[in-house]
Amino acid sequence: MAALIILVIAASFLSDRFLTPANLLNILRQVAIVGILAIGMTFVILTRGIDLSVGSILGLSVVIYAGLLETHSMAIAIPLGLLVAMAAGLVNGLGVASAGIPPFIMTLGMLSFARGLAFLYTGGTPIPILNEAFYDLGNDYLFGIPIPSLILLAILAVSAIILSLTAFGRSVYAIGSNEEAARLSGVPVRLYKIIVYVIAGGVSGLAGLVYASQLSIGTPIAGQGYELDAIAAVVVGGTSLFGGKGSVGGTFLGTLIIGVLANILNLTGVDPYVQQLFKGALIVVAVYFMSRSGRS
Amino acid sequence: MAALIILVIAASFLSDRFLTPANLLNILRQVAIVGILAIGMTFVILTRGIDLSVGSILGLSVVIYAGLLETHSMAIAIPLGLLVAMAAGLVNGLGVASAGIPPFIMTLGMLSFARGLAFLYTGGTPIPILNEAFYDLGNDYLFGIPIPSLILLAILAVSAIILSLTAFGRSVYAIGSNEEAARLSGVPVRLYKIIVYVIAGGVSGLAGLVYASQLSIGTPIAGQGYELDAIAAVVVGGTSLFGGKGSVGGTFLGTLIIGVLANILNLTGVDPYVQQLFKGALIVVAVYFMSRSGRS
Amino acid sequence: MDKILLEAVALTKAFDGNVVLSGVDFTVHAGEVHAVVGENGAGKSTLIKTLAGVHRPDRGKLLIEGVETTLRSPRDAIAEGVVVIHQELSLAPHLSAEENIFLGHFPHTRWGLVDRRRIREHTRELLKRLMIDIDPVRPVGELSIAQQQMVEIAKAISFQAKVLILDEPTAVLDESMVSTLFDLVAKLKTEGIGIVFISHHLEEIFRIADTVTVLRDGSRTGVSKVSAIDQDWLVARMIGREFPIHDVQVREFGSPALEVSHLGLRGTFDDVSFIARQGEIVGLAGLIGAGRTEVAKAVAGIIRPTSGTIKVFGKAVRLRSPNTAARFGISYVSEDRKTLGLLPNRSVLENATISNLARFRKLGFLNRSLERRYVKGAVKRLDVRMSGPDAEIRTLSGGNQQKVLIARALAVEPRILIFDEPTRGVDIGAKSEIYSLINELVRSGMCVILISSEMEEILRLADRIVVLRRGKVAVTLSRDEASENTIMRAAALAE
Amino acid sequence: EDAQPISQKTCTQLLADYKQLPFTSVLPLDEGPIAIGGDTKDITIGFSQTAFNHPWRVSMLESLQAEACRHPNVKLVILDGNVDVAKQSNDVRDLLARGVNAVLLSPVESAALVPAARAVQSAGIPLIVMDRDVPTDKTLFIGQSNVTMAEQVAEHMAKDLGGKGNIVVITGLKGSSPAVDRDQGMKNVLAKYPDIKVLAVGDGQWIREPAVPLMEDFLTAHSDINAVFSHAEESSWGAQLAIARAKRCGDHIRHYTFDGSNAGFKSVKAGTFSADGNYTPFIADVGLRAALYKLMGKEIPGTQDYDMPGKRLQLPDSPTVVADNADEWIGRGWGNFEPTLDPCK
Ligand SMILES: Nc1ncnc2c1ncn2[C@@H]1O[C@H](COP(=O)(O)OP(=O)(O)OP(=O)(O)O)[C@@H](O)[C@H]1O
Ligand SMILES: Nc1ncnc2c1ncn2[C@@H]1O[C@H](COP(=O)(O)OP(=O)(O)OP(=O)(O)O)[C@@H](O)[C@H]1O
Ligand SMILES: [Mg+2]
Ligand SMILES: [Mg+2]
Repeated sequence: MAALIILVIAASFLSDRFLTPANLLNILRQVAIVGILAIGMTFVILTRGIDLSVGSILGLSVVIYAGLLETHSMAIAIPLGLLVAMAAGLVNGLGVASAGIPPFIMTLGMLSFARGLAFLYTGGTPIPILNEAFYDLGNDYLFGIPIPSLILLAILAVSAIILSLTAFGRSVYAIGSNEEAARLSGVPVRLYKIIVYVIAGGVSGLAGLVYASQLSIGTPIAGQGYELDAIAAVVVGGTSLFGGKGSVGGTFLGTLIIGVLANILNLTGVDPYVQQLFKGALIVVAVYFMSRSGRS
Repeated sequence: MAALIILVIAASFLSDRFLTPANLLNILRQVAIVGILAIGMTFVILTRGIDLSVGSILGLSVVIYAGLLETHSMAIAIPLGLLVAMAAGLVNGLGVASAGIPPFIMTLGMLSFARGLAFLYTGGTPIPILNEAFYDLGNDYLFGIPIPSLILLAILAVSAIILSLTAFGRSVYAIGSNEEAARLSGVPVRLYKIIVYVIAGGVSGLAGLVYASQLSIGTPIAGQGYELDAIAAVVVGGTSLFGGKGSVGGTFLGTLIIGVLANILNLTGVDPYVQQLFKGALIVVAVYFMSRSGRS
Repeated sequence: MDKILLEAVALTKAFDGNVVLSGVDFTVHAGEVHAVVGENGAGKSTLIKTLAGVHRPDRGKLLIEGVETTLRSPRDAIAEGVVVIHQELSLAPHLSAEENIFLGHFPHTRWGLVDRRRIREHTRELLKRLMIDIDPVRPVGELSIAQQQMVEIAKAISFQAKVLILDEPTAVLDESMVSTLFDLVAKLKTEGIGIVFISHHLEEIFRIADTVTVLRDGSRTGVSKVSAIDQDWLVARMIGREFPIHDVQVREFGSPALEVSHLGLRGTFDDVSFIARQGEIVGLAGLIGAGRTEVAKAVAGIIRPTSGTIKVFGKAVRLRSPNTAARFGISYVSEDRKTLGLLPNRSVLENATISNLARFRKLGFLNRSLERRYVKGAVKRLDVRMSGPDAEIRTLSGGNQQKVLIARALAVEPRILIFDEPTRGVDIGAKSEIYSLINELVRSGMCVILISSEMEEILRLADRIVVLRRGKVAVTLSRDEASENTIMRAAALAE
Repeated sequence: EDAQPISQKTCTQLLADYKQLPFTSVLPLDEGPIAIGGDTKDITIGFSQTAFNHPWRVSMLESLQAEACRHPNVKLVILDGNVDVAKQSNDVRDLLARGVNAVLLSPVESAALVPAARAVQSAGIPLIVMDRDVPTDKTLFIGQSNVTMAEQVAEHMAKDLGGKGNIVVITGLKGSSPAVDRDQGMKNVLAKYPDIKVLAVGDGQWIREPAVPLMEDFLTAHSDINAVFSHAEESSWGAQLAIARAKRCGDHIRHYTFDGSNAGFKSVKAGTFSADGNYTPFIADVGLRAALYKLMGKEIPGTQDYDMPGKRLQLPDSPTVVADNADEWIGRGWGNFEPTLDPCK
């Protein structure tokens, strides 16, 4: 939190355009996609797993929305796209929890597999989305807030409740903290791990929904490399890659920190190559100060 | 091992060109770069760390070799390139071991930073390498074996010796198995962790050497995304991401498995989109069978 | 009282061809405390784990209240009312005490959410009943081992078990906590719960058990009403041979090896001073939480004290790390085997030699045969039971793991050796081996600091006893002054 | 004198090369400050580029920076889209937040920048789209067609092969629109030549490294390859490396490629490549001038309606570079680096 505040103060000195309502809403919209992915990722990482396939599942859902919208209504396209995303997550979950394949490998396989499916489905050519209502979903405002940001906030709220107030949520922490202990306590570890990957998949499908509606296109390369961005947001947000510790609130903060960094670097017009240098250095510095302030 | 053998047998049925000496040497050369990176990565992962910056450090070293070779001899360019790579590793090590930044974040920062440096150094334009001797280094044969493959094998041998026969190597395992216990046993944990990242950096520089000499070009995008390939090779090779267990021999096997997979998919002329599907599925299957055979 | 709750018939279990249980019969009646005893590695924990759905037996059957049952997971066992406190602490370290207690059976509100208020109330009740004073929302990873054990006990009770199995619960508890536990067990008994109890403290068996089963090398070598037998009967069936009781001979002490003066660490201990000489055993006594471990850690270079000085062989030193401490000849065997001791997925050999790899080098490279020779010697001396030096240490039984860690400390050839609860979880045979080892070490001039919650151990071994109370030295007693009474009084008395 | 971002060139250096740019006569504009309604206050132009990870993209930027150097009150803000449509979409909005006077956009993906483009339009400032189009309203689109260019290159190939033979294809980054278009162009032509067989297709990702193992494996699998149709010069050089290593220089495999760099033209002249699709990056100066015209309220001549919303400015087609015209084009391509050693020579 302290890190974010310092960043915001620094940013508002660097550019007088930063602290305008329009720009802040901009940031909130800009972080929506990765922010949503990062929330799903948080569930997985809390169980001591990892999901490298979120970007690919996003891509797969994106082309499915686009493909179905060519001939069907949103009421058909959205549920089906989400279903496919959850199915991909289910396969991940079965591989990890039932077949005992390390999460890194299982989801790396899915990264490749889901991306391949997306390419096959489209034949490599992006499918434009001409549905206006769908376009509005990604680009309109509700109560003055961009809809994608509202989707992000809704997912955040639901996830926070699940993680802190349900038996499933608490068990997720227990599994990541000490899987054996959780099993010995009678927690249905296998089932819960499967559910966690289904959540990550489903949430990726929701991120895909934002992506497809925001950009009005079903491109099979959508979301390439987002897995690292999502993991970064989770870790910057204070969740341990070794499980059991963290929160979606932290992940949201992490997402904002990274989003504000990108925004301010753009606003000040730094040389893009130098931006890359800064970005690397600033993430490290932000985390350093976060861990400092967390300690005291 | 079993997985590799099954794969090789399957491959030789799928293509009669597979089991030719020329093709096998091809594979051995093709896997050299990622294989070398993966060995450095193994050290880091054994300590329960991760190094996402290996691809970027490779890229940085590549442009430095190329830049220096414009005006200097190999005897200057190679040591300086390696030095820069090791320096980047040192920064990683200090960040992780001394400043206590999580390895994922520290090396993610370096991923961005080193890549930015590479772009700045070249101004985004690749530097062609016209040095004939340097070209030969990447493309010639010694005792009938491609030099890059020999470099890989040499690094493999040295690493295997370090890990199994030196106090440092033994301590690397101990740190990954239980860092606190290792510290209490008098292992200089901080120093050794720093060394591990310096090794990963230096080895990335060697991989960069192979890259630059093989392709005769210093492009700042060299090695983008290789970190995931390297980690995949390590994990397919049976090293645990949670540290303390694994070997560079396993990593070499993992590298070969992935290399043979890519080779046979190319040889049989599968559609690239379908290749991606297969690749995803096959990695999972290979690891599944490996863990099975390991158990019994 | 006569109702059979749980019956195991001819259980057999092997790991990688090693038979660990062979044809063991075992019965638990309602309202009975059934003790299981045996040497380290005899198969006690394995028996428990097959009763709890952790391991599937290779052969044999399990009847619960007369019905043959297959337990596929601990979850199944819990559903059948079989609840276990395992020997290895099984808590989620990042979760709070209250969440650990209710993990696996959270109470729900009308809305299907976790009922935090009920959890809070129940936890408070349980903790009060067990007389433990901890913050129920603090992550249990931050609690001391003893406190964690008490949380485990609270958790087990919260399950409303029919059969409650306790695998060495008293190993990490002090006298008063043991009494609390036994009172509780007595009460559960009257409620008709069947209790299985494992301990290496044979006097405890006679204190609370009704029946006892003896295991040796995976076979049952005896079962009897406790009232019908004595300690010799048990020992004979456990070990099958006599073992000597080593009493300490009077020795000459050399020059001061360790001089601790006015040592303090803010909030933990304060103004701690004592001297330990060559050839001397200094005991640190006190209740759990008195700060003994912290003092030891400060002397071992693991934590840095905020005030005071440490002299080693007359020289004032600053111990910045365990490594520096080792260089001054100080070695430490931690009480916290799991988090500070074991390299869990490495072999016995690597665990034993990691503390002094320099010793096992030849021409700059590690030499396996040197290592093997050392490990072989230590294994023999400490009587470690295992399949071989290349076995992963986590497959060893708890007591045998402890012995390997002692071998590790000895590999440094220390001049000052700090033992923190060295015989925790160790069987009586091995305990006597460790005592004789300690004797041997001090006779050769080593200085030993011994922390133990076992009164008998301290009294028998220590030449001088420093009693800590709430981080301060309450009193220092000579061998002649020390008795259970004087120590307890100093340790527990309110100032 | 300060170096410009990315290119690291000073205005003096950039202006020295200005005369070499191919389209300076399109929408001509005198040197000197730009006056809008008699006022010469600073004008900020935002440029959202696909990415700066390829020298082609850097050369495009140089043509822009050179034009900007001619007008002291024109300032540039340059953003790097990192080959990610979502990031680029965000970048465009950041440019708007920054209050630029006009947006130049070279999209990662044609259709995906529609919402961002609409946001520019509704901010009421000029939007000039370059290289890849956006299917929504805009001030102007300036670009070349990858489809027709690929058709030209493929025709050369078909002619050289006598309408008969075996080829392998190394594409640009799978799914990216130039790769899709170049593939389409090739397929359009090959439909007319049933005796030209595509033996294998692989993803060269525009660069050299992945092309090498691909080509090695293709050579292992097929002993009768007549030509490599590659979407990028870098990949073609990589393929040539693989051919040399496999000791198959004697097969005289031909290379058909794209990019239009000076190094590529030199390789055509040297006979390494048989044809190079002349895809010039030097169009951003035209884009900037178009934006300035618009801001000054000047009519943009030569624009036409086309099958997309908005107007198009058709640039003269650059001919495919083959051995006959290589000399004429060396020096007029982009990039000033040397071609790689041809290991077959
Ligand atoms: N998972 C396992 N894999 C292999 N061997 C095992 C495993 N678990 C236990 N063993 C072996 O089984 C034997 C019995 O172990 P067990 O833990 O049951 O002993 P125990 O009687 O509880 O001893 P202790 O008093 O030390 O706790 C030991 O030799 C141990 O090494
Ligand atoms: N990791 C920790 N974090 C916070 N507090 C701790 C930690 N470990 C121990 N404590 C607290 O410090 C105090 C001293 O504990 P310590 O373990 O030194 O006691 P002790 O006298 O050695 O008892 P024993 O060794 O028998 O458990 C206790 O109140 C304990 O709760
Ligand atoms: Mg046991
Ligand atoms: Mg203690």
